[in-house]
Amino acid sequence: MSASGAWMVSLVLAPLLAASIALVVGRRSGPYAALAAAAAIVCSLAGLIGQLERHGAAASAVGGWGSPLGIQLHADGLSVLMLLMSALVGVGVTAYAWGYFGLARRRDEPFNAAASRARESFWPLWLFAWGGLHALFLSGDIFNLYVALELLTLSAVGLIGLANQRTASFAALRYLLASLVGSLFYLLGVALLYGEYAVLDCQRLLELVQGTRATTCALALMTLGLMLKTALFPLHFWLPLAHGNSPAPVSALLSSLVVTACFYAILRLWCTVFANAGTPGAGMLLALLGAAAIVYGSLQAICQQRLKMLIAYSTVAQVGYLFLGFAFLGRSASAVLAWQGVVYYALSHACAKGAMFLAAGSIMRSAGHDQLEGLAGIGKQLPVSVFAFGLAGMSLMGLPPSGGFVGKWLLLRAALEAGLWWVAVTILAGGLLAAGYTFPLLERALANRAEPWVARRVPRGMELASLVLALCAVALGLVAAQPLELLEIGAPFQPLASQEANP
Amino acid sequence: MSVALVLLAAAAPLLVALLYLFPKLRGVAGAIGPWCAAPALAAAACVQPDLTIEWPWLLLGLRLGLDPTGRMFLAFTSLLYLAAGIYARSYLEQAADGRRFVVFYLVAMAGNLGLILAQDTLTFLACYATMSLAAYGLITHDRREESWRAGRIYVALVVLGEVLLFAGLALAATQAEGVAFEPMRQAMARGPWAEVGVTLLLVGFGIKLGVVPLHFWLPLAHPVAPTPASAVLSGAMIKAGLLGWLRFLPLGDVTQPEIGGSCVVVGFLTAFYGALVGLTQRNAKTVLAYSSVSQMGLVLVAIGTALGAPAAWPTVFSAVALFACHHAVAKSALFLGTGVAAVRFNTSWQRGLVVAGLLLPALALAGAPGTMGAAAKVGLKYATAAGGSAWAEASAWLLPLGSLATTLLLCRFLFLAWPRMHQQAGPARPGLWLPWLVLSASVSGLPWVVPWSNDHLVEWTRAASQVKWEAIWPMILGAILAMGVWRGRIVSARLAAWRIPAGDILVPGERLAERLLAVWNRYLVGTLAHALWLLRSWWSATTAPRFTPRFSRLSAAVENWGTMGVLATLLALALAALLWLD
Amino acid sequence: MSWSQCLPLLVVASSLLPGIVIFFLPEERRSWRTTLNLSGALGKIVLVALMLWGVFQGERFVVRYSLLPNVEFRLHADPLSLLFVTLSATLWLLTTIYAIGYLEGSPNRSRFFGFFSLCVAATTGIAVAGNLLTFLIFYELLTLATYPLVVHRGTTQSLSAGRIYLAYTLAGSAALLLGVVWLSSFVGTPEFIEGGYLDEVDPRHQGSLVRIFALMILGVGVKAAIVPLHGWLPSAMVAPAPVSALLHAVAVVKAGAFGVVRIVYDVFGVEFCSTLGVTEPLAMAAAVTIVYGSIRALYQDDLKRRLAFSTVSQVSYIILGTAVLGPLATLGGIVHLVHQGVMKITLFFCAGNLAEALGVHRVSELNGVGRRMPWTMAAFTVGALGMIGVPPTAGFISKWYLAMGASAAEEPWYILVLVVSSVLNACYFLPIVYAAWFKQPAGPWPVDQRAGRLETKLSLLVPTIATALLVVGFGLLASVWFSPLGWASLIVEREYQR
Amino acid sequence: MTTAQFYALCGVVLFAIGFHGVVTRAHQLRKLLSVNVMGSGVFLVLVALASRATGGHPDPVPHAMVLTGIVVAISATAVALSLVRRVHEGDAGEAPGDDAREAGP
Repeated sequence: MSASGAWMVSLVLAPLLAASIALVVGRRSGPYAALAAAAAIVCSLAGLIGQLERHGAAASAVGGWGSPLGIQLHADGLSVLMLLMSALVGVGVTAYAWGYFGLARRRDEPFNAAASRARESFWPLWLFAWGGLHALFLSGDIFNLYVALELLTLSAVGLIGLANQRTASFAALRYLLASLVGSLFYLLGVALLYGEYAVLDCQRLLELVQGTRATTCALALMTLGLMLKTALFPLHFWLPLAHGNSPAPVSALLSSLVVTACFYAILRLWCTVFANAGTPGAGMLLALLGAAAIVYGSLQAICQQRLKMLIAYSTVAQVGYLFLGFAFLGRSASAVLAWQGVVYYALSHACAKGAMFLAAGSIMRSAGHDQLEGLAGIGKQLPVSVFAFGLAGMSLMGLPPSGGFVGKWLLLRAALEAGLWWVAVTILAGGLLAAGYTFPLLERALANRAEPWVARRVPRGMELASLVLALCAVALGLVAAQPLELLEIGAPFQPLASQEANP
Repeated sequence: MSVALVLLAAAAPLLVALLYLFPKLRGVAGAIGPWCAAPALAAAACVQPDLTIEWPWLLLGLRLGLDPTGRMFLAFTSLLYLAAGIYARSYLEQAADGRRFVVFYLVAMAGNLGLILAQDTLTFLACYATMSLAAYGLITHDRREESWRAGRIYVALVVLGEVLLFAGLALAATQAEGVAFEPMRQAMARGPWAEVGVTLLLVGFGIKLGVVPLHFWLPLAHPVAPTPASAVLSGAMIKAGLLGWLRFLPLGDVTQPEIGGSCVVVGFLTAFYGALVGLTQRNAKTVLAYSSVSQMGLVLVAIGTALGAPAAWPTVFSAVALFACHHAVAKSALFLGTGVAAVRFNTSWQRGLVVAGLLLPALALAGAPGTMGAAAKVGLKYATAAGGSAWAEASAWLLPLGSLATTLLLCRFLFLAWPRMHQQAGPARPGLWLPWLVLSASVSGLPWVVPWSNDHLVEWTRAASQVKWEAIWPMILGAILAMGVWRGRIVSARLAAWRIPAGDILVPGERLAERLLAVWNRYLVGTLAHALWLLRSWWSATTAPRFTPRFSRLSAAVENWGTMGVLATLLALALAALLWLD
Repeated sequence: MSWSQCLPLLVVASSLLPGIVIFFLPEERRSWRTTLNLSGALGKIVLVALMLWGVFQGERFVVRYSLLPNVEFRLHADPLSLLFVTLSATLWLLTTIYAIGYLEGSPNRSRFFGFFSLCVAATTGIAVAGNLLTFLIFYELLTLATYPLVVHRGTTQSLSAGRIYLAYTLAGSAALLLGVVWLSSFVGTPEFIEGGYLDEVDPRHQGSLVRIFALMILGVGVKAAIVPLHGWLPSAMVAPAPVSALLHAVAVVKAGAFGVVRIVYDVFGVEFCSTLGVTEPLAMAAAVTIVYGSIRALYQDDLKRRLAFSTVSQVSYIILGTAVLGPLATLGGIVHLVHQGVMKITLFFCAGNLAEALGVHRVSELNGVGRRMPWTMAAFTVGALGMIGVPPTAGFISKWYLAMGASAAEEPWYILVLVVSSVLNACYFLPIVYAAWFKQPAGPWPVDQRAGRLETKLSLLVPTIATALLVVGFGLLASVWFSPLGWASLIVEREYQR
Repeated sequence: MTTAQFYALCGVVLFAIGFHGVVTRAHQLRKLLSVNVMGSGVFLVLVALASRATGGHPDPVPHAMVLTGIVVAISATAVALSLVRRVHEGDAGEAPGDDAREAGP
């Protein structure tokens, strides 16, 4: 098995192994297992990147069992960037969780069986989810995609249900049912596709797939399923409740990683499997839904009273940005530029949204609640967290030095070259609306509050983790050249660009 | 040595004014204050007239110097400031805030002397502005309600004048190579906006001279100022406007008949209007102010003829310069005279001396033969005659009428300012009547003392010494009329009824301005502000609060299983259709 | 990175690093904070002096870093940027001294001085920006850095003012971003080259070039407070005096005006602008702003709001100078960039002194204040006379060149605008001077703090008098080669000789 | 129409019925049941496709997919049931929607 194959397998295996160890050993081993897994992931990712830069896109059959029955792993620029994103946010969330699910139980809190159980069970669930993510990004065939999606969903449901209040359970249930419906739609699509071409591997499907009736049905079903799991605007009903009511590290990884992973699945389908079946009309529909998502999500976020619900609706809005890329189907000149913009925007959104939720977690830990009205003067208590929230907001708004700005810049360039005026206007309006829901908290942080402020101590690690993640979001703006070169490996968007044939 | 003298002339007043900043040195500054004009007088006397000093690093290239016109103006202005300075020293002996007056007086003097010595536009403008703003301090010195009002109006017109000058000179400066006077005059003559520039300058400097439509500040400001200040205001500062015309207008270079003609008309209008309104005044100093307005009208007539007929410019120049010199000295002598006349006399011969002292400059102003006034009158006659246009004949018979009006006005002044015995003012101190006496004496003696360079002046002074009938009939007629009115009770009673307040056209003007402002505030600004307020309150009262609940109700409607199911099926069909169609 | 490479970067860093360090200083470490602030300010002046000397020797300073494959972050030091950097460096030193005195004993000073230094770092960045993208980056950083300063007091009023400020500036920067992206689709990264280079773009795109110009001027015009976009400036007056002094005299407003100058001269080129026919509407907008700002200033009783509206009208002089074709008008516009900064900062320092020492905020409460605070009111009078444009002061020089430029470009009605606005300036400044010097104080002052024999703290008085002397100095020594006028004529030569 | 196509059609119909059930039924258990019906519909389609392979004996790949699908469906249903129990049992007395105390465990 080639070196890159080894790195790929270790990327998937490390978190799963750590998860099982944490599960088996239990009690205090969770955080340490997570730490070991994180280290392993970072090393293997570095190795994989090194390999890819030398040899280009790599594929390997796990354990010698090629497709269709065995697991076929495939890595190219796009998946490596996504792995980079999950590594960044994953390490950040793990560091934050050390403080949040603190080992040493705080003296002032009475012993609570449910709380300690939740503290221990976070780690295995999170490592399973991490493994599922890596499996998703590396999977080479569409059924593996389904399996990875399911693994991710089930562990995410478990994580949401951690908080053992009724609303958390209710939200987890609703999320589970919605994801199951989505997965089944996706599976039906896979079935139809297999019925047509009897092939599961993505690369081989790319050559075989034409615009036959069954393929269009399959594509429609699969896209719908994944849209439901990515919570694109009309089908987003489960996201605000789920992300708004789960513990801070959980909602951070849900909003930044799980949602983006599902979007990655759609992107992978439309770019490789259905490259020839996709039509500009369908792309335009998805883009229009995206634009509607931006407007609806932002306005909802502005109207929210609770900080975490505000950030959840902001996720609904930012997902809309990602779908704007579909407007460029068939416009090969600007399509590659647009897709680079979308992927980079996804990367910086993940970091920014992660930092925002982690900062919100520290604020809630200190204030005891997250009602925006009651947070006046929080700036004096938690300057680092508020600063991290501000930096993350800066990236969401797409203000210059941040990664969001680079994504926005590429998308705007593409939109103006392709002459899609409404896309450019939506992007700019999205930026302004993002300011609409970022600044209320900053405003309250700077307000000087009359009555004294009773604040509970927040572990240093939590605040620092959110700050580091926010700084990553901003640093992405400064070091944009390297990741974009990385994205070129294996030319993921080449099939889109080459299908100049149908207008 | 002469360079140092010129620099000292300009800088002395400023340096002394600065001394006032340090409390210890105030006594010294008070003593040498009035003598600051001495170096300027010395410079005028002995510095050869073609000297220029260049400082390119100061204020876009400062250039000071003395040319023939400058020298003449410097002579009478420094004489005036010296006399008024000494007068002021004793006049303000007992006044508490004498120090503040002296500072403003010195800064005004620095500005006035500076603008005479200036040889380039920007220095001229800078000194002109300093003089005008410092004069505000002199006008509002005694802090009475009328002086505040006069000060306000004075500043308004100064700013207007300043701004008009700025526009006119800027228009010319682009065409001119440098900022010196000669290139500016060329630019004024030939630039694309020659007429606009000339009109702007005429109006800008006209305000300072008190030309009719914009003259109303003068009769208000001069009387309220303390006597030495009004002497300087009426004598020296008015002439700054005239100097501005001489420096910048393209006289003798290009014919602008229509502007020239209108100047002559306005000039005569100012002359007669000033005299008539002056007659109805109660206060002696206001009468003198109106007489200045009317005299400056005559100057405007001369300038108008020069504009109309450039050939006549040499004669007009000498006439105007002589007239300015004579008017400055005579008018300030009269102003100081009013102060001296109000003093308590213990012997009748002192009163007789003061009466004689008042009569002499009055006669000079009226143009009695043997005085400089007569020479000036002759000069004016020749100047307007040399014009040669239609206005020449008209001015031939208008000028005598002008001097008739002036004589009537001066009789009115004498009637008001007649010194009486047992007046309750302080005793006559030498510091008061000595400078006044010097000025009155110089009115008659000056033309023979100052060595005239060009022949016009020599010829006119010789003509002035003989007694000619056509020169003196207006004076005699005026005197007879005045005596008749003074004697006849009925006529003087009815005349007393025609009482026109000082600053004549200003009073209706102010009422009109107030009404306009009220309309502007109530309608334009009022409605605009109200509309904005309405819009803001509608937005905050209605849309914002209604928006949030309605929008959250919408979210409940969208985010449930039912709608999700329907929308999902619709989307599936739409996607399939779109994928299938093309 | 050779020495000449990193100097512009050092200039920006000289205020960025102290800012970041000050953020982490606890509130009570006053001496540390002051030394950091002052050393930062002095360091910047030394570096700027070095750069001036370098450029004078003909050295070229360029810092280059590629952000995206064909998009580059570039800093360079050309005469125009040096003019603005020198202005902001000197005025920052004075404002720092003033702020240290003014904020004695008030809360959140570490936060204030942190953002204060970030704001000046952004301004310096704008000045030395080498292309439009770098300009945009620092332009938006400036908005973020100034927001916490505007809401520094944390009262509901200042928070709503902050909200208005954000709404205007973020909308403006969105328009600017759209303009820059659209332009870069024609010319790659839009550079700053003296004399502009857009005339080489093929004529087919001229229609969209006009729209790009409009978008960019809209974006930059928000900060330059052109009439419809000026709403944020008067309401941002709730900020403490050093902030409104720095914001309205040096940083924000000047960044906007500087942006307009850069766009018209170094991107489009002023001849190309007039062939495109965009200079007339810009000049018209500037003229309307000049008159409107002055009229609104008449009706303001609050002293700082009156100064704010006067800033709205004064900044448009710079834009008028830029929009009128011809070297003289440009010279007037660019030199007014410096003069207005110096004059306006003097007036704001005086307003701050009055508020700090006597608790006087309204114009109606100013009667007889000249006797109580003679030095401050003397500085105010000099500043006011400068604003009106009375000859010996700096204001007259720039108005003189603007008027000459207008008449050289055969557009006499701009002179009418200058005349009307000078009269209006007199109408709203002279009553203040008159009330201060010539009227009697109505009653005891609301607050009466004296610093021993002096009328107020030395650290408040010295900057005020220093800037007042600058106003007169720039006026009197205008034709010396190192004065702003000399430097501006050097810039204009290089702009027009392409 | 061959039997395989007929079974595939039944599968799709089952899928549609299941989806309709999930959307319209309010009770969570009924929703869970409908999801399982949808799952079995998909598995039926997969099995039907397996038979169409040439050479008599059916194609093993769809069978493998069905097996994995069933495993996933069962585990998901187990998780869902535990959540339903927790929601209705309402432990720790907090009513839904009141999440005042977000104290991390």
